[in-house]
Amino acid sequence: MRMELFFVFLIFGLMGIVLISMNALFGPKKSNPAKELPFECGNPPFRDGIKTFPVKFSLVAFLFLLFDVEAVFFFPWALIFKEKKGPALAIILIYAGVLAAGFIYAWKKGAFDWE
Amino acid sequence: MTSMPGHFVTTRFNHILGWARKFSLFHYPYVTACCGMEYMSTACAHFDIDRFGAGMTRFSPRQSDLLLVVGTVTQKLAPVLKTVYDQMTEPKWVIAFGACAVSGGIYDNYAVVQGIDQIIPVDVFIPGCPPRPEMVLDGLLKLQEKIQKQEQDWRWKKRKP
Amino acid sequence: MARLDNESPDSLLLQMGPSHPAMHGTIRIRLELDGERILRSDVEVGYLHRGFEKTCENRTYFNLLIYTDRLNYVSPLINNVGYALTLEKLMGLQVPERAQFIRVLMSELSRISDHLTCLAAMAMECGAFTVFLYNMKAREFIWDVIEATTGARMTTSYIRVGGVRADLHPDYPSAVRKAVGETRKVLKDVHGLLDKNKIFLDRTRDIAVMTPENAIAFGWTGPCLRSTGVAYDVRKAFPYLVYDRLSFDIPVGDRGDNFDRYMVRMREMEQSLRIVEQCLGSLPATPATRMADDLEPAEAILAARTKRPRGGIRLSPNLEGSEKAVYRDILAGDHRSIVPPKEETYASIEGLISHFQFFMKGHGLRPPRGEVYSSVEGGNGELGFYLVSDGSDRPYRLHLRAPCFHVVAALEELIRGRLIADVIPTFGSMNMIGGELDR
Amino acid sequence: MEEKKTLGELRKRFGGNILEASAPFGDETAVIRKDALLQIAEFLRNPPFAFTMLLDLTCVDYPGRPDRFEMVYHLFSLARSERIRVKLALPEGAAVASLTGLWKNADWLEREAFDMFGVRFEGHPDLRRLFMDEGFDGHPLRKDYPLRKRQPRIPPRT
Repeated sequence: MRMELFFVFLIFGLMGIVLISMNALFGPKKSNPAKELPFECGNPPFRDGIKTFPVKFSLVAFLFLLFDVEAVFFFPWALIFKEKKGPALAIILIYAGVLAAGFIYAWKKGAFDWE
Repeated sequence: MTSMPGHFVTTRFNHILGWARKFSLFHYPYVTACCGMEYMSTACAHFDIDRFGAGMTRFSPRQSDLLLVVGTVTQKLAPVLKTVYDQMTEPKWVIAFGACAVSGGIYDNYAVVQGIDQIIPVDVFIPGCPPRPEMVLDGLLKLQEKIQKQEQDWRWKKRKP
Repeated sequence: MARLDNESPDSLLLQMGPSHPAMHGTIRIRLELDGERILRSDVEVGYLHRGFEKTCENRTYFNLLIYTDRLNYVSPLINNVGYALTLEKLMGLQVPERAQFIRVLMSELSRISDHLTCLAAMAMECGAFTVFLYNMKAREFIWDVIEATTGARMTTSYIRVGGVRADLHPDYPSAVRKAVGETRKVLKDVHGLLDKNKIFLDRTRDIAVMTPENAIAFGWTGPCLRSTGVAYDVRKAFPYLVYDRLSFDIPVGDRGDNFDRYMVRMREMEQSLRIVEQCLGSLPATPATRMADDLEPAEAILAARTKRPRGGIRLSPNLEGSEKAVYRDILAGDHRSIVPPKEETYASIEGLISHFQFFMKGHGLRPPRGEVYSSVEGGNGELGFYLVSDGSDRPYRLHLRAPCFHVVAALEELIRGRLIADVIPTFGSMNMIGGELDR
Repeated sequence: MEEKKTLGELRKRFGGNILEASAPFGDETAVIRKDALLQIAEFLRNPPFAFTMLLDLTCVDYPGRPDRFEMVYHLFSLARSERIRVKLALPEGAAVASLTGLWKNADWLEREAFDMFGVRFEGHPDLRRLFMDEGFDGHPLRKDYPLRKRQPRIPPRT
């Protein structure tokens, strides 16, 4: 079981590296004044960059980070679930329950709608 | 193939690079006018531009190789087209799609740029007002032939003195 | 620019520029944003101003026809009908029965392809790419019928002053029925995909609501006005061609939001399909189109040099051939207002003279002096042509009343206070066509 | 004859300001004096005639005439499904009253007339070019503007 896993990660890793490096190696680099400007649908940039960001955007970012990292922990759990049937299920239920409570709290607090 | 003396590897490598680039064209549909309707037919299921590897539509010049200028470019739109072309990443190609993009078409007046090659270098011209989807695909094939035959450019290439 | 000069310091300025997937390539909206909410916007048009009205003042009435195709290039045949009706109103021409039915048949097919394209773009911009592919498939079938009849898929110039350029091809009923059947299937699928689709409903229901009074104040006409509940349709208010003999009803929305604009267009397509089927049934028959089977064109010209050729001229059965038999049924008017059929041009000297004279400078189509306004129900609303003629063979002034010009004029008011994401379905449901808006 | 009523009523109500009232090719037309525009537009829009929609506003250039421009307004009454055309002569350089107070689409229509003909509108909130870009000089739809006089915004590619 261990060896296939190692080969899988090896191949994917190599593929990733090769593709990125080919792009970096063979992509010609020609810069011109317009390339440095931000792409604003073809118009000259309206104002020098964005000065202030409303705080609502950061709230959305935190919530996404929170629940995305939560989802990451399901993968290793799924690998070991076959051997440890009973207790693994209990652990994951507690884990998901706590986070679900957080989710409902955020929802009721109105963190998800934009107003 | 442009055979450079003593560079066997580069001509072979040049061929491979040309082959890779010609079948993976990400096009930026710069659609303005009536030819856009014919572009829709070309891109959709009936005539399917994706059969030639050019189906991937990217709406940002940073991620596209082929600028497909579809329809009339007016004087007011010319600087926008120039900026979008400049902001495209190398290697880049341009197709002038339709009589208005090729030569101003039936609009020879104060408002229309008489052919986009007055603003940006163009690789393939597709005539027709609007061109039939088959003509568009033929234009794409001509561009692919051109990419295959042209001398490729890459970063660490030994520039000729 | 003036509208957005004194913006508040902490607001974000965003440009939805001309080269943007959802802006149909020809509109720039500068948004002043507080986070996602739009405080103010400045809609800038004119990126596809191709000088239609100035160019028309330098073209003869006959050559002008190709420019009318490129106005609302999604339903070109309706522009042709509008222009032809304006000139016929000025010249007092009476179009034969069969030509009127063909005109109605063609403009309804063109209206269906207009709504299909508009809804395809609107749905795709809201994320429903399948609807885009389905609608494009249905539109291909309709364009096949239009191409078989007129020779071109989109820019047809098929409808001439006095009638239509050519008769319908022999097996048009089966082609039209196939197109109608395919479109019905696609409409059923799209209804299933979008009508109760939670995402589509959240994006379009009760967003950009337009009250009937406000819509009238903005001069809205067509599907957008009908979506607010006002049942105004030029085909019913000022019946032209044979619309008074056909039975169809006018779908009307109730809330005037994006979803109603979508639903009115879907219902209108079903009505147009009904009209097409009625037209199929009641087209007046023409004498069997007999293929002239005597002289090759070259021989006819040689023979005509010595003496008048006996038999008819054999010409290919497409647009040019075997016309004389049906000419009276599809074109009206004397030699001053229409081009003579090909057989007469080849065989008789009078035909040759009138053909040559029609295209000579200062001779061809010369309506009387005067000014006239006439309008048809275009894909987006009342498509009006205001024509001032000074008796010469070129219009003195030709102004187009573009329906989507007035609809887009209300965009700034509709999106004020909404989120950025609402701009896309609102703009999509307006069906802005650059050629017609900027002329 | 119901059509005649509108023109007849107008003539009775405004007398002097209505220079001419006729119906060429079936389109009711009333030529009015420039200063009476706002009154007549207001009168036509209100209930008895209910021309609630401004169908179209355009301008025609007659270089030969003393009053060079001729403003043409098409009004439409939804309730009575009737159209009327109101015309007024306008010397060059003079300004005409803006109808943005009565109809909202007059805003863009007048900006287009200003852009294409150079006609000024008093009381228009934001009179600037609609189609051509700001740097364009001259008004293209005037008869004396050459058809092919292009003013490119970026230099052609060498």
